[in-house]
Amino acid sequence: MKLSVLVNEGPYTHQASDSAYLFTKAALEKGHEIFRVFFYHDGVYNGTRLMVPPQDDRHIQKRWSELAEKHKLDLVVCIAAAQRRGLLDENEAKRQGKDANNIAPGFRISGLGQLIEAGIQAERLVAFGD
Amino acid sequence: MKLSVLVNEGPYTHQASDSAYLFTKAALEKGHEIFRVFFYHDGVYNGTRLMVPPQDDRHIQKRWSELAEKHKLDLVVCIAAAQRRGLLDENEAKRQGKDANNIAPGFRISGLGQLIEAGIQAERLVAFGD
Amino acid sequence: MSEEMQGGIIKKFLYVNRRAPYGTIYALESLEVVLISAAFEQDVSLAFIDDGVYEIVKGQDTKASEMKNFSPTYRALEGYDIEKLYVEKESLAERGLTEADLLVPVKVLSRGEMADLMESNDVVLSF
Amino acid sequence: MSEEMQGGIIKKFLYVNRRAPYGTIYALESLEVVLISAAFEQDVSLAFIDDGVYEIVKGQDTKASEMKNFSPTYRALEGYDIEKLYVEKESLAERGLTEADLLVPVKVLSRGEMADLMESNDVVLSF
Amino acid sequence: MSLLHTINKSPFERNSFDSCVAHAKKGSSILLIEDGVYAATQGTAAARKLEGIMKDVKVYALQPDVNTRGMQSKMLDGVNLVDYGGFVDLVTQHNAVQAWL
Amino acid sequence: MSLLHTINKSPFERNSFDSCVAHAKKGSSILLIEDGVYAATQGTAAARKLEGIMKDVKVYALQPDVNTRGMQSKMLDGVNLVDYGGFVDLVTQHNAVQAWL
Repeated sequence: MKLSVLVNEGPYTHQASDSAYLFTKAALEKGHEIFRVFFYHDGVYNGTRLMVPPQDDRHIQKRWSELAEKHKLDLVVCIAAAQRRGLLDENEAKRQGKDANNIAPGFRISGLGQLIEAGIQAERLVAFGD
Repeated sequence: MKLSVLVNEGPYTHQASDSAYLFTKAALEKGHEIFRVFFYHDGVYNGTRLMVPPQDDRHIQKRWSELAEKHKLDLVVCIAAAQRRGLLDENEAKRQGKDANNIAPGFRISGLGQLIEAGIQAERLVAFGD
Repeated sequence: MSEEMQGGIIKKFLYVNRRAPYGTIYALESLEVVLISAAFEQDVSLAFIDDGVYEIVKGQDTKASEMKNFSPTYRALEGYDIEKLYVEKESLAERGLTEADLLVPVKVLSRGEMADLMESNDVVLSF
Repeated sequence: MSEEMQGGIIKKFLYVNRRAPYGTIYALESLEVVLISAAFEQDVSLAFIDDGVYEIVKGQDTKASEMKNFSPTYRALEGYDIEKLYVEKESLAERGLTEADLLVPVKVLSRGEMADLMESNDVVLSF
Repeated sequence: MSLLHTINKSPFERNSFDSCVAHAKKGSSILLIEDGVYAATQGTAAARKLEGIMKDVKVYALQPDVNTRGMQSKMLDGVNLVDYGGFVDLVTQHNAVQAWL
Repeated sequence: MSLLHTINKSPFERNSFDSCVAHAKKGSSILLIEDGVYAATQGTAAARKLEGIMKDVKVYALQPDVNTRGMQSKMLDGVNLVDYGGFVDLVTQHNAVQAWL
């Protein structure tokens, strides 16, 4: 079946991101297709490559990036939510006159329409949040 | 009176950061001393210079930075909470082998001891969070 | 962003609003999703239950909190052809509110009717 | 980080733990603050009320959730001279728990005694 | 139509459990995840509410989250434990998922 | 010793209001901020609880947060409205602040 996943909270602070990751991984292992993982609200923070968690803890960004690479996942960060919170890619940084960007490999920034599309095109949309 | 303020949530997502800012400003206007503002948990995200809120909304990071400059405020971001969440200054970025940093002017990164010190040295510690 | 781009699929989207505005950003950012889904020409309904009913209370004035007053946007929904707004009777009553306190026309449903509504949609999003 | 650096001031710090572990990070990061305040030789007490009592329940096993199991740290508090752990009786009872379910020795207080404790500290932090 | 309701918050801390139970219709299912699993632990008011609806609504709890919280031996009879694969199956077996965030 | 309790959550959504009220001692004060101000609105169960403790505990609400939520005309009698300056004064007038986060 074709599924989409919505992640509404950032890494570590809420378990939502962990739950979404483990759900996505399990769905892929069962042979389902993940149409898209959409990151909204504080969920955008999952996509920063600047995080440095303690050595004995999971690395939430890397885990998503690796899963995306392995399964050609579409990880989309909402642009409006990302701008407000300081998550930028190279283009956005340039456009906004910022001297740095922080997006991680495997994530892309796009509009909220991508969430609606995820709801339309997938047979189920599963949300994780606070 | 000497006061300290603790901010436990990030900008925009929770009102905590707004409440802390308006409280701090009112305390300064009343002639009180702010010993320190400490940013913990998702509060560290207040200190990213990469945020670009909509034009018709408040700019939470700039507001803090300007208040800090005007009143020589000590805005301290917890290092452990910041690393986990991807908030780095130039030194930390270098030390962690990261190619970018995102801390805003007026904020500094330091240890949790600075929170305890804020509790010891100030006559009141006021916390804002989720 | 027309329906043709989505292969002509029109789904029933239900947005369940359960949180007070301002204390958290969910109500504001949820409204942004609602507006976008209208642009996709989907069949959109909004349900206000629990603290979500506070989102559409009249007289919100954010001057002193310096926050963005997004409540006028609910009035603008009609212009986007979003006209199915449902409010739960029990949620209003528990909060000492009546329909007269609300800033937009809504249809008031009982809890049982609200439960029926939730079952009759393709995509249910709660923020 | 000795007490001399703080001008010899010793304050009574109370950490009020009201949240379940894992669903949010507050319990874990709060524990980091507790450990640091011991290094500052402050007078530290921990109160567990409401869902905070779940933080010190035995048998936490995070293998399948891949999260970090930080519950053993509560057992290590004694080594930092943090020995004043208070648990509210009513909070345990509502959750179907007893003292035997807990992984550290605690003093069980009634709600009234817990209220007294809250009033007798210089700095109260709740995460 | 049948809905899968997910609840991820403690029934003591938030009202999402009570609100979900009040809206879950006969034939729908409830999956407790994260801090939501506490609702299905013995000796709580939430567990009594679950017992009251179990004839109409199937109740599941996510085993990894139960174990993480040390609640393995406390689970209410009649609550079905699933792993993440079981979570995925529940999603595909119901017509839509409503997360009580 | 007198404590200033702050509550920032809706009494319908979370248990922080109920827990605070159950722990607030005679002579202490409660300041409602953010979504906490809904607790002091007329016709709610929370307002009835506040009325029950008002002889022992002073109750305040932050006016900017009341106005933000459009609750100006709904406030319970006996609740003292303060602005941010008043919030600061309450902090200095009590021996410590306990935020019910």
